[in-house]
Amino acid sequence: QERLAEFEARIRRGEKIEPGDWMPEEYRRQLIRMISQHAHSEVVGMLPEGAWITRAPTLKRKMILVAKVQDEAGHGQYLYHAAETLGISREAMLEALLSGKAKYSSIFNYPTLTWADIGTIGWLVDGAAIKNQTMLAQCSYGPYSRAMVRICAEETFHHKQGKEMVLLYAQGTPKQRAMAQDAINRWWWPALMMLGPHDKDSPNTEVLVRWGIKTKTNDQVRQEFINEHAPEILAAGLSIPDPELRYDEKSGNWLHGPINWDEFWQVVSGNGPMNKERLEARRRAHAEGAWVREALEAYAAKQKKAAVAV
Amino acid sequence: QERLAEFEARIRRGEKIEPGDWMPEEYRRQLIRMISQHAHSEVVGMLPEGAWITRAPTLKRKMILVAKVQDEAGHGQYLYHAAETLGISREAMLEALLSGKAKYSSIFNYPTLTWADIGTIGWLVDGAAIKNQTMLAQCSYGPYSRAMVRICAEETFHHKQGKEMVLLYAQGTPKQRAMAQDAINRWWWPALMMLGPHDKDSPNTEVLVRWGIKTKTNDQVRQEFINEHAPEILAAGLSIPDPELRYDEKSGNWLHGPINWDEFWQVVSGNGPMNKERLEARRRAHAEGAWVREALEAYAAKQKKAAVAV
Amino acid sequence: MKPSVKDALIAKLTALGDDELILAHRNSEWVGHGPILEEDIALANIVQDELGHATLWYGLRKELDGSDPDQLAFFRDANEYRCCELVELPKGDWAFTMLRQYLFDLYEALWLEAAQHSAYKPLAEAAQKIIREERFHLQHTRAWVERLGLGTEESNRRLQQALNFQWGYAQQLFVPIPGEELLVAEGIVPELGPIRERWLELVTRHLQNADLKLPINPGYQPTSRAYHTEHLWSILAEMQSTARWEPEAKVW
Amino acid sequence: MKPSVKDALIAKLTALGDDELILAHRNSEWVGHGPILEEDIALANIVQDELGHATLWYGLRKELDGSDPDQLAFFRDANEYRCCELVELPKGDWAFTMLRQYLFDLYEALWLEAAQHSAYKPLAEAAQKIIREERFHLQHTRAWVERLGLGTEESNRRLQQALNFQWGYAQQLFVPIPGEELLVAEGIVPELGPIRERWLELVTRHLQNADLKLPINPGYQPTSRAYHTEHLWSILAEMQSTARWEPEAKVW
Repeated sequence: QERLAEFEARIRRGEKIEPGDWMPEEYRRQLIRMISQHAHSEVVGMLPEGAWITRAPTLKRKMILVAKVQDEAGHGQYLYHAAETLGISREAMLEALLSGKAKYSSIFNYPTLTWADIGTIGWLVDGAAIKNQTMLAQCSYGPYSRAMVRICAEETFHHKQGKEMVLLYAQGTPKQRAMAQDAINRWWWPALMMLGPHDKDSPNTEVLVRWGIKTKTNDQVRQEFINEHAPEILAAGLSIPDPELRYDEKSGNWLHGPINWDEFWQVVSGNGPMNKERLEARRRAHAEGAWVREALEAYAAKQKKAAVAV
Repeated sequence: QERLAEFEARIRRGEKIEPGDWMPEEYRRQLIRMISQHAHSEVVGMLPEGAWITRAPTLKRKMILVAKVQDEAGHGQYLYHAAETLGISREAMLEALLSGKAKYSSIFNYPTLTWADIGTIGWLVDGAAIKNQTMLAQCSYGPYSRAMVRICAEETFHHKQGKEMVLLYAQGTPKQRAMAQDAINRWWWPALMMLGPHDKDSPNTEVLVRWGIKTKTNDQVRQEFINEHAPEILAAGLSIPDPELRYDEKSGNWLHGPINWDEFWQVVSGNGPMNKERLEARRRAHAEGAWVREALEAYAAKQKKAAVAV
Repeated sequence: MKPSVKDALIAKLTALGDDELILAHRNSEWVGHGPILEEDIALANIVQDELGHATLWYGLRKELDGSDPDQLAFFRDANEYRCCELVELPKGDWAFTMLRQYLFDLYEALWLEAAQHSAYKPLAEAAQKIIREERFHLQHTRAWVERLGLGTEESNRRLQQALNFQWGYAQQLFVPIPGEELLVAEGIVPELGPIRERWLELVTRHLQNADLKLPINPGYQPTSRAYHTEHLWSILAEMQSTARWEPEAKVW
Repeated sequence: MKPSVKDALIAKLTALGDDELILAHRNSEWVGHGPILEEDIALANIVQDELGHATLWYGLRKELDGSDPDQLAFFRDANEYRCCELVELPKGDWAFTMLRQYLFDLYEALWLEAAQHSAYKPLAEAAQKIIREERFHLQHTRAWVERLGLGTEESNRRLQQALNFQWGYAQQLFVPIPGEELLVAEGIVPELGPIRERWLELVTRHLQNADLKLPINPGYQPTSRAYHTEHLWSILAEMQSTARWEPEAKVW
């Protein structure tokens, strides 16, 4: 009780909690859940974009895309490390992902159907992620906060590249324009949804805010995202697939129409267009890599033995 | 000795030898070798053409190609049956193919690189095969002879379709013409070689002719092939990659330049462009089909048991 | 025919043709790689029939709007295709291919049976023409489902895995296209609801007899033929590569 | 530069660029599917470097004949490509990919080392620029060959199988292109003979230390970059699909 009071006081003073420090079990549990979900999202997120490396239309775009997907793998790596500081192993986290127990961002359960999806994911999906991550960079847990600072910097770069692509295609040939519009049509709503349910349907929010893990609610972050992106999309001459979207002079906000939460919960509970294929791809990679990991272990063991013998 | 004399007399009289009849071991051995090689050639021959079913340029061509490859599978089936009448099992023959012990026609160790290869294979490769098969339809062993009659009829159809395609492309756009010429350039020599080494280098020929398995030598069959196809290719406005090729007024034959037998023997002994990939593809299909064949057996056994129980 | 009905019929014929063409593509990937030579032959047969059906449906569309079947097949982009997602899925193992084929064949056989009475005569005739082929396929794939389901533990496991994966996708076969209600009202195509009921009944019985369990959670059920899997782009890149390599060609 | 030398140099730069581009394509198929997350990162790194090298070689060609690198990559047909067959082979398992990469990296590192002294300054500078990256790749793939060779029976078996398959193909790396002797005579590119000798020596030693046997029969050894495997058509169908989907695009 006393310890909890002290812990909450530290958080109120804006101190960071570090791995060795005392923390409530629930704080640890929530962080493990969030960080590992976040890590899984980076790893699963490699799939929808990675599939287009082989089909990028120029050498430069191909190179940029490989670099981006590589960054995602790197983010996965930092985040697994950050979660490990809370006493869970990477194996345990992977196991939870492959068994379907752990979640990852619902957005990666939508398919990438054309090259314009690559630009749109960079612009909208990374754009939404950044809003969330900027908030999490303020988080009370030191390792997560520091990982977020680093990740945010790279994501900002991806966001810029994605936006540049979509704007370019919006000015391009009729086929390019149509492709860009189609991508916006398909990704707009999923991007809004990926920021999570409305505050009233988000039971964890209160405790997360109190412990300084989150500093804003889902709806606040979503509003920031819309306020930035809606006017930019419209300015590019593209439309947004929300007939009720409008600018509210009073609040200075862009107000959106009702979100199809039924679709959101379907996707979260495993029934999105790509849930099966994504998990299947991860499982296959893991299973087909088993002999490689065994060989590495056997090799390392032999090396160790040889070293001892000398 | 007496039996051998009687056997050879039957052959001289033009009688067919049938499965139950007495035959010299060497006759049986040579036939098993030839028929199983021929069967394997049909089965392996499905691969170079089959790969283009997914890329055929029209619905009609796609359908024709599937039908053709299906015919090849069917030929493989008859021929395995014909060989089985000589007392060898299909499993034993497949085993010999997959282990690399049994041969198949060297021609299928060349790659199919463009769609024009499909036409060219039909015209030149099936054209060469038909010359050989027409001769074998006269063969002294009944089941082989009858299989050849049936196969020849179908091959003649493939040959016609192949020729029609190449002639069409030779009259087509510049890209189509170039594609057709490139295919002729690549397949001409392998087609000549597939009819086997010169008579002087073909140790089996003599006994095969004596026993009525072959009624013509390799060089005779090759000459027939060239005499038919060379003028047709030239008439189509295509060239033949043999600078020494010329018509000999005296004999009425088209005489060809020296054949690169070194290449032929390389391919026969396993070093052709596609030997490894072809065998690998067959092995993979066989290995990946193992659980299916096991399931079939298990199912059949259960059905039998159930039938007995009733 | 009213223009709205004609448009709906064109769209329906396109969807019918696209299903057959893409399924034929996936099946043709097996040719030369089957588990038994006899199955190479049987599957090549199915592929030919499917290509024949695609040609027939596109041909009926041609009668309505003059569009060339080869142009439809080889010069249309992925976002203009109207196949269901089930047929786009990679061929997988033999259990995956046979199960998909069974689920599709039964749907098609039931649909054709009903479509024989179409008020649009060319469609009725086409259905009468191809129903026999379809019954033959069905017999073949139905038998395979039984054999694999009741074969070994391994074959049952693989078939069950395929079923878990495909079940949700298969439901898209019964999602009407936009405007299909107009065609139903005119008696041009059969209503999908009753076909689905019959299909469910037969499939359930056959799968259960083959020791398989219908998945409790069917997973994703696609609701529009305007969207596709990530595979369709690659399928078409391959399928259209020769035709698009020389678009100037007058004849192939 | 004499026109014949210039033509040969253009052809050589094309071959160099094509090898890198197609190898990068095959490696990029692993991204997101690697056996360990760290290897996804490492391989993505190699892919980027290879794409960088391809861009560099095509760029040098551009200085000579003004051809656009993206046009070369995305609008050239398979029969105009001049990559070796080794880089076209499907990615296979991890042993296949790592072995190919090792055989290629060592060849490339040795070639670049010698090419640093090219009489053609842009080429010498390019070689100096990228040799460090290449040494880093080599270190990485060299280590993998050792680990897999000395790891488990399974990993040794797989690596040996990859070696048996690739050995003949790898020899094509040392087949000069038509006219290469002109470039060697002018000191523009290094002679391949001595590079091959050094390569053979190092490869043999490293493979033997990793418990592998050089195949007695190397199998097919391609002798001309004008011919390709059956895979190249499909690689390009996929790789060029977006660019060719909208050839009117001014910018991507």
